[in-house]
This record gives sequence, C-alpha cells and structure tokens, in this order.
Amino acid sequence: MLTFIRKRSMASLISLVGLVVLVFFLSRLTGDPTDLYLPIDASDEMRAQFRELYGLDDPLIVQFGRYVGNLVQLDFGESIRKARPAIDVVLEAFVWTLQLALITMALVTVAAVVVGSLAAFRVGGFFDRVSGILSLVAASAPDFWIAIVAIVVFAVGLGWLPTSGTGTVWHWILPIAVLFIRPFGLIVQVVRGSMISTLSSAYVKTARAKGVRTRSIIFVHALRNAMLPVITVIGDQAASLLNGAVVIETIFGFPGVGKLMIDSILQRDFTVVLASIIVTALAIFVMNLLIDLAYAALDPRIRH
Amino acid sequence: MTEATPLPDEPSALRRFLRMLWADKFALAALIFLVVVVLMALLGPVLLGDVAQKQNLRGRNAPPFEWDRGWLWWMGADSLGRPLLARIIVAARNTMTVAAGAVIFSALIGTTLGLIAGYASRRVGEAIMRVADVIMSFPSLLLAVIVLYILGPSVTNVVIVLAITRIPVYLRTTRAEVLEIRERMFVSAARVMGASPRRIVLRHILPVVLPTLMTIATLDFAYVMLAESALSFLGIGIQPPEITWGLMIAQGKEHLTRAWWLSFWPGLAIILTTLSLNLLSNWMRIALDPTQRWRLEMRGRSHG
Amino acid sequence: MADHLLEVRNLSVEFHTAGGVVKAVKNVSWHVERGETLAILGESGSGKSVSTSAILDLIDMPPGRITSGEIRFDGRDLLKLGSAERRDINGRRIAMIFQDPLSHLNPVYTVGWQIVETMTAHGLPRSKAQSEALRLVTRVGIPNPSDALRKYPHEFSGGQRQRLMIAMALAMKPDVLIADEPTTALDVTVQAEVLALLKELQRETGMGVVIITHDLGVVAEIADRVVVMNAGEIVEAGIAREVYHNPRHPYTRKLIGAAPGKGEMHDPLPRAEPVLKVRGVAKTYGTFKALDGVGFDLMAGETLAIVGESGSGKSTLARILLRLDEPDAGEALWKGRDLFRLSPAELFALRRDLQMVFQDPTQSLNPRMTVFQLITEAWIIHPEILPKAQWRTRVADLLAQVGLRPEHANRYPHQFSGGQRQRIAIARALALEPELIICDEAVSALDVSVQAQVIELLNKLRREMGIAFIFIAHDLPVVRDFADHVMVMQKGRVVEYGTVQQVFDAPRQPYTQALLAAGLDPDPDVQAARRAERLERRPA
Amino acid sequence: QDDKAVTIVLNEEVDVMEPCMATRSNIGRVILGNINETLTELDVRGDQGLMPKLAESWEQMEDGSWRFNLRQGVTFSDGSTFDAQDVKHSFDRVFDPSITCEAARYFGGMTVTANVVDDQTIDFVVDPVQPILPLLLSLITIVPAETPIEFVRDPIGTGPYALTEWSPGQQIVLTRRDDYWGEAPEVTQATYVVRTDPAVRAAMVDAGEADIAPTISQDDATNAATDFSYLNSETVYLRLDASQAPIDDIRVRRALNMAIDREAFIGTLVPENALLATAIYPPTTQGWNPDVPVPTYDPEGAQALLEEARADGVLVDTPITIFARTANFPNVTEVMEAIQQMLQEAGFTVELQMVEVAEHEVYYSKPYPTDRGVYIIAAMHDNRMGDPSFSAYFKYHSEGRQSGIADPKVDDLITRASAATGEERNKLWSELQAYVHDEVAADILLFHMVGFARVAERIDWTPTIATNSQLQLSEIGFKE
Ligand SMILES: Nc1ncnc2c1ncn2[C@@H]1O[C@H](COP(=O)(O)OP(=O)(O)OP(=O)(O)O)[C@@H](O)[C@H]1O
Ligand SMILES: Nc1ncnc2c1ncn2[C@@H]1O[C@H](COP(=O)(O)OP(=O)(O)OP(=O)(O)O)[C@@H](O)[C@H]1O
Ligand SMILES: [Mg+2]
Ligand SMILES: [Mg+2]
Repeated sequence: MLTFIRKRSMASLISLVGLVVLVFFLSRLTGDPTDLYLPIDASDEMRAQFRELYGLDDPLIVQFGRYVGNLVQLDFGESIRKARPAIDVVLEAFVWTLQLALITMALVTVAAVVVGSLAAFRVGGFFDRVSGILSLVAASAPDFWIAIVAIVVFAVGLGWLPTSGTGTVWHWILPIAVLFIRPFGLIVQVVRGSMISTLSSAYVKTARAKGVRTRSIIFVHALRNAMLPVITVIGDQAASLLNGAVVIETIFGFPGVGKLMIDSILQRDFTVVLASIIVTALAIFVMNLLIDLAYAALDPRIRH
Repeated sequence: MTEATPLPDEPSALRRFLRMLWADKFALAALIFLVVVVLMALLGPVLLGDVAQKQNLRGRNAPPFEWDRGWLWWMGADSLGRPLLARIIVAARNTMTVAAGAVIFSALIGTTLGLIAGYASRRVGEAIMRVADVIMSFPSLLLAVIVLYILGPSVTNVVIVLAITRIPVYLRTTRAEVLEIRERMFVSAARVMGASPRRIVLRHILPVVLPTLMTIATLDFAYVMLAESALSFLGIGIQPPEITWGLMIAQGKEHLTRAWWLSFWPGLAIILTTLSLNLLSNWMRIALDPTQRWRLEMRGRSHG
Repeated sequence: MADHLLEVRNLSVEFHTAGGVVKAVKNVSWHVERGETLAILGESGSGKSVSTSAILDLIDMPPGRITSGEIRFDGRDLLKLGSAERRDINGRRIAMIFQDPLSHLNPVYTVGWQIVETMTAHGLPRSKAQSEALRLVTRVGIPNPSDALRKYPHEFSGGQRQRLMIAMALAMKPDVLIADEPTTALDVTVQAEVLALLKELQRETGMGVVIITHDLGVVAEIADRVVVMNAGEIVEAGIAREVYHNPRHPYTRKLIGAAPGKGEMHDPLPRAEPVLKVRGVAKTYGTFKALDGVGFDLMAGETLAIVGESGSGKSTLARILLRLDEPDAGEALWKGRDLFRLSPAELFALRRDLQMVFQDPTQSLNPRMTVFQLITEAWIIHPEILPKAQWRTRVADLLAQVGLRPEHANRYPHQFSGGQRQRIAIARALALEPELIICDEAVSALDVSVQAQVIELLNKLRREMGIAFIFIAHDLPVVRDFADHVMVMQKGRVVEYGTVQQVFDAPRQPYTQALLAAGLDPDPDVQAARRAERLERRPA
Repeated sequence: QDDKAVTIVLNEEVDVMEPCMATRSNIGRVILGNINETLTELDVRGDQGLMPKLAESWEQMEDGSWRFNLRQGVTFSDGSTFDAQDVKHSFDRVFDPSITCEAARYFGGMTVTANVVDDQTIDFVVDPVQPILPLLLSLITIVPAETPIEFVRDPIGTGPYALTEWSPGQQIVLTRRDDYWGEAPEVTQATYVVRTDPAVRAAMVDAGEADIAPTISQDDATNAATDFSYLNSETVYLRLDASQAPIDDIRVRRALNMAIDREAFIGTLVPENALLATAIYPPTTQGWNPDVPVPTYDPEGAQALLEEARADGVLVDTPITIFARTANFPNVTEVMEAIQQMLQEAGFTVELQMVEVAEHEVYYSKPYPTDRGVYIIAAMHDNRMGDPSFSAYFKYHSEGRQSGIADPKVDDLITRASAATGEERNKLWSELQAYVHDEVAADILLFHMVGFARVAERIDWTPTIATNSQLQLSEIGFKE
C-alpha cells in the first residue's frame, strides 16, 4: 500500500505540474492585471511602472520560468491585490473552506446514506416517495435563494441565528445547512439507486436466512456493496466544496477560498489564483487518493 | 430428443414499454411534462419571442395571479414588465440546449473515458485518472473566464465550459464500477466467446453502469442549470437579452425580498424539470432491468 | 393430526413475470420430524428451492406470492409471524444452505466475519463466536482454517465456498436444516465427509434435515424419507428405499432409471496426434501454488475428465487454458500453436474453437440479456457461423437440445432454476460449434434425468461433430459413463492419468482409490450395507 | 458591551490597509478621516468648499507655488509628532516608483516638489502651475516620516482612530484614540465587516448585527425610518466613439440621445431620487451649467434624423453593440435591455452584450479594439471631487483615455479651464459642458445615481455624496 501511495503521489505531482502550466498560460490569455489594478485614468507612466514592478513586461515564458524558480523554493509570489504573500492569503482562506467542506460532507454523507438506504429498502413506499421528492427538490433548488430566505426567516424574523459572518458556532449553522442541501439531494438519489440493486442480491437473502436484523442487512450487508458509486459522487461533491462554495461564501460573508478565487480570477490576481489552485488541487489529489484507498478497503476484489 | 418448434413471437417492445409507462403514473406525468418542455423549447421562441421581450416599465414586477390580465401574466411580470410565463416558455430553448448539451457531452465523454480507464491496461487507466484529477481541480469559474474571454460568451461556449467541468464525475463513477464488473463471471464468459473488448464494454459492462450514470445525469441537469445561472450572474455566462431559467433566477435575485416571483417561477421550472427527469430515469432504470421489471408489469396488470 | 417438527401444508407459490403468472409451487405438503432426514428430489425447476425458500421468508414478494398453505413449526404458522419472530427463528432454529454459494456469500466481507455474524445475530458473544467459527471451519474441512477465516469468498474454490456455507448454517445448531443441493459442488470424498458431518450433527442435536438434491446416491446415503417433485407438484412420497425399489409415478421411474454409472465404459480411442498438448502449467496466487506442473494430451473428439479434490486447481486450469488468467509457466499447444503466446488477434480466431461452460451458472449469464440474446451473441461475435435468418430456428433447436422449451428464449436468467440456467450456458457454448468444450462442473447442477439427457447430447456431439471435451466433474458415475481418459488432481498436481478403465478398474494412487471408495450408490440398500461395513471397520 | 461601539457592514473586501490607497473607495471608507487625515478636506455636508484639516491655512505664492501652514500639537497614533517632514515623506511616498499608490493618478501630467520650509510650513512647487492643488491635497493621506516605501499592514495616522485588529476576510476594528488633536468623536470603537450581498447587509442592520450599511439595494430600502437615499457622485452614461461610422455622424449621435426615454427609468429601474444627467459629473461640481437641457425623448425625431442621415449615405443600419459591465450598478442589465429596446424602436440595429470587468476595460479605454465592430460602451463615472478637471480631460480631450471625440475646441476649453481659477474657471467649465452636450453630442448622459444606506435607529447619521468613498466615524452620533 505504501508503494501505491508513493506511486500515486508521483503521478499526482505530474498532474499538478500540468495543472500549473495550464493555468499559468491560459489565465494570462484573459487580460492584463494592470488595467484592472490601476484606476482607468492612470497615466501611461504609471502603467509602465506597474508592469515593471510586477515583471509583467517580460515575455510570458520568462515570467513562467521565474514563477517556477520561486515555486520550487516554496515561494508562491506576492498577491498584487493584497500586497501579501499569495500563499498566506490562500492558506488563511483555505482553512475555513476545509472546515466547512469537511463538516458539511460528513453530515451529508451520514444523512444521505441513511435516507437513501431506507428509501431503497421499500421501493415505492411512503418514505421512498417523500424522501425522493424532497431530495430532488433539494438537488435542484437554487442555493442563494434558500440562503437569503433562510437569513430572512431565521436571523431577521425569528432571531435564532446570526445572519452571517464568523465567530461563534452559531455562525456555522446557516452556511452548513444551506451547503448541505444540494449534495444531500444528489447523494440520496445515488445511494438509493445503488442500494436497490444490492438489496436484491443473493447474499442479502443469505443474511435474511441467518436471521440478521433488518438494520444490519441494510447498513452492513447491502450498504458496503452499494458504496462504490456513492463515494465517487461524494468525492465529486467534496471537490466542488473544496474548490469553494462561492455563492454561500459570498452571501454569508464566509472568508473561504471560493470567494477568494473568483475575486482573484476577476481581478486577474494571478499569483493568488495559482496558489489557491495548487492548494485546492493538492487537497483534491489527497481526497482522490483516499477515495481510491476506500474503494480497495470496501471491496476486496479491487485490491491488487 | 423432440423436434424443435420455432420460437414464439416476442411481444412488441414498444407496446411493452408503453404498458410499463402506463403502470407508473408518476413517470407518465413526468414524461408529459418533459414533452411540454421540449415543445416549449422548440416552439416558444417562435410563438412568444416578441411578447417575452416586449418591455413595459410601468407594469414592472407585476405580481402573479392577476387573472384578469391574460394568461401570459399569470405568473406576474419581471422588472422590465415582461410577462414571466412567456419568458419561461421562451427561455426553455436556451436552458434545454445548455443543460442537455452539457450533460450529454460530459456524460458521453466521461463515460467513454471511464470505460477505457476501467477496462484498458493499468497504465492507460492511471493516465486518464490523472487527467481527470487535473480537470477536477481546475476551478470551473476560471475555465469559464478563459473560454468565454477567448471565445466570447455564447450558448455553445457555455456548454463547452460546463461539459468539461462535469466530465470527472462520470469518468470516476464509470471507472470504479467497471473495475468491479469486469471481474464478474459473465464478462469472462463473453471473453471466452471471443467478444472484443469493445463489445464486452458496451454490451456487458455499460448496461450495468448505466442506471447509476443515469441518476447522476438527471441530477446534473439541475446542477448545470444552476451553474449556468451562477456564470451568468458573474457576468461570464449567457447574457441578456438571451434568456435562460438560470439567468432569470440570477436576475430575480436582486428583487428577492420584494418580488419573490421573479426567481421563484424559473426556480420551480428547474425543480420540476429535474423532478420529471428523475422520475423518468427511475422508471427507466426499473424498466430496463429485467430483474426489476416485474414491478411495473405487475402494477400495469392490476391497474390497467 | 400430530404435530411435526416442521410441516408444509398445501403450499402454493406463484411468480409474476413478463410472460404471465408462473405457478412455481402447487399445493405442496410435506413434513419432517426431529432427527429425520427428508430428501426432496425432482427435476430442475420443479419448485424445490422456491418451496423451501418460503419457509425462511426468502421469496421476493412481489413478484412472488404465496397463494395458499401454511408452514407449521413449533406449533405456529410461520407465514403468520411478524418479522422479529421470523428473524429469531431464521438461522437459529431453521438454517439454510444455499444452492449457489458464490452469489450467496457477501463479496466484501471475510468469510470468518460472515460465519461469526450468524452467531452474534442471535446473541452469542463475539469471542465465543470466533472460536466457534474456527471450529466449524475446521470441521467442514477447509485447509488452513485460521487463515481461511480472514479470506474473502472470491479467494476460495467452488467446493470450498459450499463448505463455508455449510459451516455458516450449522453455526447455531438449528432444529431444522434446509440444505439446497449442499454437495453438488463437492468432490466425492468431501461429499462423504459433509454427509457424515450432517449425520453426526443430526445425531448430536436431533435436528431435522431437509435436503434438496438430484443425486440419488446422496438420497440413498442419508435420506429416511423422499418427496419427489415435478412441475411444482409432489408426485410421489415415501420411505427412501421403498420409493427406490417400487417407484409408482412414471417420473420417479424415469429418474431412477437415468442414474448414471451403469453403462459401458468407453474404449480408448486409437492414439493419434493430440489437438491439445499441455505441458508444465503452473500458477501461484501469492505464495499459494494453485497449479504445479500440470500437463496432458487431448485428441480430437476425446473426452478428458478431470476429477479431484475441491480446490485442487481444476477451475484454475480451465481458466488458464482459455486465457482468462495468465499462467506463470508452461505451454498449451492447440494444433501446434501455443495458446499462451498468442496475440489477442490470433487468439480471437481460436476462441470459437475453445469454449467453456462455467461452474456457476447464475454468475456466468449476463442478467440483463434474454436467453435469446445470450445465445445469439455467439453469432454476433462470429457472424460466419450462421446467417441471421436462421437464428430463431437454431435457438429453438439448441434450447430443445438442452431440454428447454422455445418460449424460454424470451426470459431472463433470473427467471430460471439453477439447473435450467446451466442448460442455457451449455446451449450458448454449443452455439459456437466449437472443437473443444471445457465443462467446469457443467452437469453437477442438473437432476439426473436432465443430466442423462445432457450427457447423451454431449456424447452425440462428440460422435457426430468430433468435439473434444475437458470435463471437470466430481460425480464419478457420470465420469465413468462419459470420459475416455481421466486425470486425477490433488493440490495443484496431476496424481493419476489414464483411460477410464485403468482409473476406475485399477486405480494406482491411494487418493484415487479413496475417491472411488467414497462414491455413492443410488440404491439405499447398497448404501446401507456399505455404511454398516464402514462402521464395522472403524473400531468403536 | 460598549454601547458607543458601532458595526459597519461594507460591500467590498478591503484588500490592503495602505493609506496611500485611500482614494480607492473600499479602503477610503475605513481609513480616510478615521486613521489617516489629509491637509485639506472638502465639505460635503455644507457648502463651505475646501476646509482646513492638518493644514491650518494655505496660499498661492507669486511663482504659482503653494505654501501650507500646518497644524500644531498633532500626534500620530504611534506617539510621534506631526510636522512638515511627515508631509513631505507622505507626498514623496505616493510618487515613489517602487510602490504603486493610487493617489498618484490625480497628479498625471504634473511634477510636484515638496519643500520643507520649517516644521510647520511646507511649499509645493507644481509644474505646470496647478490652481486646484489644495483640492488635490485632500487626497493625500499623511503618514509618519518613518513609514517604509512599501505597503504597510498597520497604518499609522493622525486621525481620531487607530487600527486595533485586522483579520482579513473577517473584520477590521478601529478604536478611538485618547490623544487626538481635535474634538473627541462619540463613537468609541468601529468594527467593519464585509458582506457582498446587499440583501444580507440590509438584514444585518435589521437583525441588530450592524449599525450602518452604507450601500443597500433600492429594493431593500423600504423602511423610511432607517433607510436613506443619497446622491452618490456616480454618473451613468453611454460613451460614443465618434471615430466609428455611423456614430461619426452628428445626426446619428443626436438621434441616439433622442431615442432614449430617460424619464421612464426614474422610479422604476433607477431609484426615484436619481437625477437625469446633463454632465458627466454631479450638479454639486464647480462650474456645473444649469442651463444645459436634458435631451427630450422624441423617437419620431430620432427616426427623422436617421432617415436624413440615411439619405446622405450614412450606414445607419450598421449593427451597434452595447457593451455593459455586469453588476456595474443595480439593475444594470435591465436598464441596458430597456435602452436596447428603445434604440431598436427608433430604428437602430442594436445588440447587447454584458461583460465582466476585465473585458469591459478592453472596450472602455484606449487603444480601442478595432475588430469588434461598432460599439457603444455603458459606463459609470465617479467624480466626487467637486471639480470637472477630474473628468473632463479623460472623457473628452482628444488625448483622454476614455474619450470618444477629438474636437480642437473641446481640447482648448479643457486646457484653459484647467489652468484658470475662480469665476473664470467656472465659466469655462460651463461653456465646455454646454458645448460637449449640445454641439458635439459626445455621449449619451443618463443618470446621476443615488445610493441607499440603512442606519440603525439608535444611530444619528446620514449619508452624503461622499459616502461611497469615505465614512467618517466622527460624524456618527447617537440618538438618545
Ligand atoms: N423470480 C422468479 N421469477 C419468475 N419465475 C421464477 C422466479 N424464481 C423461480 N422461478 C420459477 O420457479 C420455478 C421453480 O424454481 P426453483 O428454483 O424452485 O427450482 P428447483 O426445483 O430448485 O430447480 P434446480 O434444481 O434447478 O435448482 C422455476 O420454473 C423458475 O423458473
Ligand atoms: N483469486 C484467487 N486468489 C487467491 N487464491 C485463489 C484465487 N482463485 C483460486 N484460488 C485458490 O486456488 C485453488 C484452486 O482453485 P480452483 O477454483 O481452481 O479449485 P477447483 O479445483 O476448481 O475446486 P472446486 O472443485 O471446489 O471448484 C483454491 O485453493 C483457491 O483457494
Ligand atoms: Mg434450486
Ligand atoms: Mg472449481
């Protein structure tokens, strides 16, 4: 297993290099940060000076060489916008995002697995119908809509929770609740689908013949077999949370990496864009590695 | 040994399907709704294109359910006084083009790559997976900015952006399943018969993966519609005067607190479409699975 | 009416299918007493498994439906119990051994865990259950029992899996054991051990055993009473030896008449250039040597039977010959070309010549394809065999050849009984008109009458079309009737090789001798005599 | 908790806390007048014009240079005393090439030298002579002479507040200083948080989590007790590029102006209190000309003009694209869609394209792209400085970065007005406004926008035209 992890890490490193090259050159095709950073009535001298200061006047390949040269010394460059080391800015935001993503996904996974499995147990039953419709509505409801309605109801109307921001645990409830909804809806459906087929397999019959409790038939015998497609989707959802939940971060004033990234993209603050992509990519690589390990852990037939 | 009697005729597949559809009234309603949406998409812009664009600043944000104003106004009017119902009908075309386009492309490409990654040699599989990692960690918003900056915002380009970002889910799901299914004995049996890898993958493995993919794809419909809304909102997606449901939601957000109907109706349209697609795909998953089909056939008999 | 330990009264079960309602079980009644063994005999698909599944509430409802009857156990009607009470009985008071061990074992848990669970589900403490599991696994004769508990189902051979199922069923020392073809996949020595084990446990605990089988030898060895089923109905019931000697129903008569092992043995074919020459094949899984220097010759139209202990590498050899697994060493020359060194393209051309019928019929048929699609796939892959216009007649023809009806063509595999499925698999192999068919326990799941029919079919194919067979089996009477040469394997090696006459009449190796001695005779009287003899020889 | 502490919810992230960037509105709202002060200050509440702040008085010398007499007894929050050296350093720092200070932009085309006369006196020599230098100095924040020539994260100033906490992305806290030179303000502590969504900002004041939300959306501003509107010095207009056919034809430009029903927007898509624009800067600006009329809405007239032009061979059917920036101002998309329709009704072929800010910039500033067909760009211009020179050159001079015209008379007027003082200056600006508007029809002026602020009931504060860029805590009082 250690060799597997080592090999994977090497392969991921290559992916990372590819990603950096891709992002570096592609993002520069989208315009010059000078125009966005400086006020529109800035003089030509100011512009030239700015370009020189940030090395924007060098050929792209030279800029790239310099970037990579610094990167291998773990220097991610300065954020033009924030006049701070880009990596500091990114890590600060990423810690928030990571917490938010982990907590949300943990809750989603547990809830969706339970609901989806129970729905699959009695296909077409009352619970199945109700949870089906609710999860589909959840999966297709616009999140900002829910976010704002939630603020109006729970914060302004009832005064139970703070509207937004960070600070206490109460501040986490609304963002997590809103973030929860979409992946929950999605994963319930995937769990249900996958569970329907596993619940009809022969080994489930064996378990019944053994007198195993229904709960453990569902959650021990069938679930583990059904988890393969489910963890893939969980991974996908987690990745998009790790990439930042822009809308939620924006509305709730949550200082996460999603908002940072979109702002940096729109402002062409390339060092921050690159740093945040490197950080989130690493997180996503690690997560995908864990998922692959989970596959093997779940299904012995996949182990090599 | 007895003399062989010729095979009896199969009951017509179409008739069987219609019967199974009739058996599931939810799926039938879903299908009817989708047919209506498709008709809206095909005919809407031709029939109502002008009405939907005709502004009337005095009648802006007209509330819904004013029955005396003519049916086009039943859902109220938007901030330029345009009838929402007409706009929803007209927007169906772009919405469906974007959603179906993105989902179909990403599902096709992702599934194909996933099948290859799962069934081809280990090295090819790993390479594909690492590419998927890159796509997965490439922030969709940056991709959108790049593509739309270089190619300009258009329906096609939005489809391209969304399709690329959705590829990894299909790819990873498919591969994970293929790894398990390829070990099943009926796959070995097919190999013994000399079936080509293509045939094995398409005829024996794909049908087993398909239900899961279908669940994901229908939910992705909602995901894509909302992602498109986010892009529009950030100014990097489809832009007015083109309309999509997502864009209508994004625009209505500004007026959420005072004129909820602006974003409510398009949101409802998205939810209903997803719901219908999902009901239909659940039905299909049963109808296509011989071990589950009895559920529909039985019901059809007792009810019909 | 006196209370029996377990009694099935007027049970009827039907299934909804695309083709309409299938009445799988019609008004079936039988009972079993404490310490007694009831054998249910009958044609494949006659409703044996379904009627017993009903006892444990294992029929999928819907599509299945119990239309009438009651199942009395312990003074109560099981069909009227709530699920919690049902659960308490399942596994503890009534246990079941399933017909098809691979799909009935959960692929993602170790077998040890699965056996332990049977006990913990009924309140046994884990540590106790664990030592008990070890004891059980040792008792059913799995080598390396403590390692075995940590392995997963796919790491065992078919026979080993079957034994694990038995261990699981016996864990709680149930009052009633329902065994659905428990020895079908076992070689005769192990079969003898398992049957002895069942008898012993029966003596110890006084459990009632309901055994479903089509092997008259097993009936003769173990059954007190017999029930014969045909087409969902009970056609005959009675004391085992009476039924054997005085069968009243024509079906029973046919069944008994078809018992193999009584015909002429084949004379050896004149030696000629072999079509398949296998030398030095070796395969290891991890450190375990599954195959170790296996070699043999096979001539056109010849049948080579491979017999041997369960887990001795028979299936592995078959898989390797067909390049489903890669060998570690050795060569296999098919008409002079080494199968192991062919490129995929070259291999494709040879695929049609070499076919296989797998051990596990459920798993080897794609559940999403109809029988028609399953069979015609061969012609899609190799279009030169048959023009499309003739497919339908040819499918009907093939189905008839393996004893199925033409209307079965539109059904899906899960709608068949185990034996029916195996026949579909045989039909599929025949569709390719191969020169060599490797049959991995291809007839084990069939009842004797169908078995005789299939063997007859295979014989005919061999005579008329010169198809050669590698026939993996543990049913020695069948081997005796069908094979030209016999190869005996043990622990991955060939221990004896010779013509049928040589091996059956003058076995040289002690293992072969033991194997032959363990064979069962369909006549209960003969078996009773042998049992008595065995008892005498064993010092008390 | 201290009931004299306030929380202010801003709409835009504060990226840096650098005093020389205080001209950027998101930074200025926190720093300007609170942490750092300037020599002079523009009165936005009354009509006193330019008022002394850190400078007590100033005068223009014979040679055109300016002499400033500085306030005494002023200390920085780090305890050091304020003197002319600090002013000089602050000034030099802004122009140092090794950092990019935004304040420098207002000094384009001039060279300014600061000469310390003594601790309390400093001279500014400007080439060419700059009549509005004192006004420009209201943009230069004063930092201690020890401040390094790089962006700082802990700004030190002479203002009534000092920065006590800054957790980026979460909050900024300013605390009142006890040793402030001026009158002590009422607010003891101010916490700034950022919420990008206007509805959330409004909700925060409602929920009691914030006291002032300087910008909320028109839709949310429904409570007369807490919500105030204010002219916010932004002017929305459509820039025409008179070098492109058919826009090079004056009749076409006039027709474009006549085709838009500006009145229809007021109170619908644009807030009630917004003003129809006749200049690119708000009416509070020096030299604003009250006689310039709003173009009358006259679609028939526009059509007639177009026909006339068509008859002369002008290609009036050439498709014209309007480029507008997403989220530029509330309802921007709807406003643009409405304008598109109005222009189409007048006979133009108009397309609309909403673009994000970086792309908008490509169209807005010279050199203009030549491969995108004929286009009109919608933009919003902010001039809160009270003098047209902050707009005129860039928008109308033939060399101006966003200018769409090249008219010698306009160039001449701008040059002369910039150099003039007093009444002469006002007259020239008025003349320019009328000429550009009536004779050249250089652009389509639309609205002077208003913003909305929500203020908690306990707070005594009203927004002003400067609220967009500055929010002085010392102006905040409490109702009893
Ligand atoms: N789920 C099902 N749907 C439809 N028909 C079914 C289903 N399960 C079983 N049957 C039918 O019920 C009949 C009895 O099946 P059963 O499995 O009891 O046979 P069996 O006697 O055990 O045969 P074998 O010896 O081959 O295992 C068969 O004809 C089979 O086709
Ligand atoms: N994938 C695997 N991993 C590890 N061990 C394996 C694997 N497949 C088979 N084996 C081992 O190889 C040995 C031979 O297995 P094989 O299936 O060939 O036996 P068999 O002779 O066909 O027995 P049976 O008659 O019971 O089917 C068994 O001991 C089994 O445990
Ligand atoms: Mg059976
Ligand atoms: Mg085997």
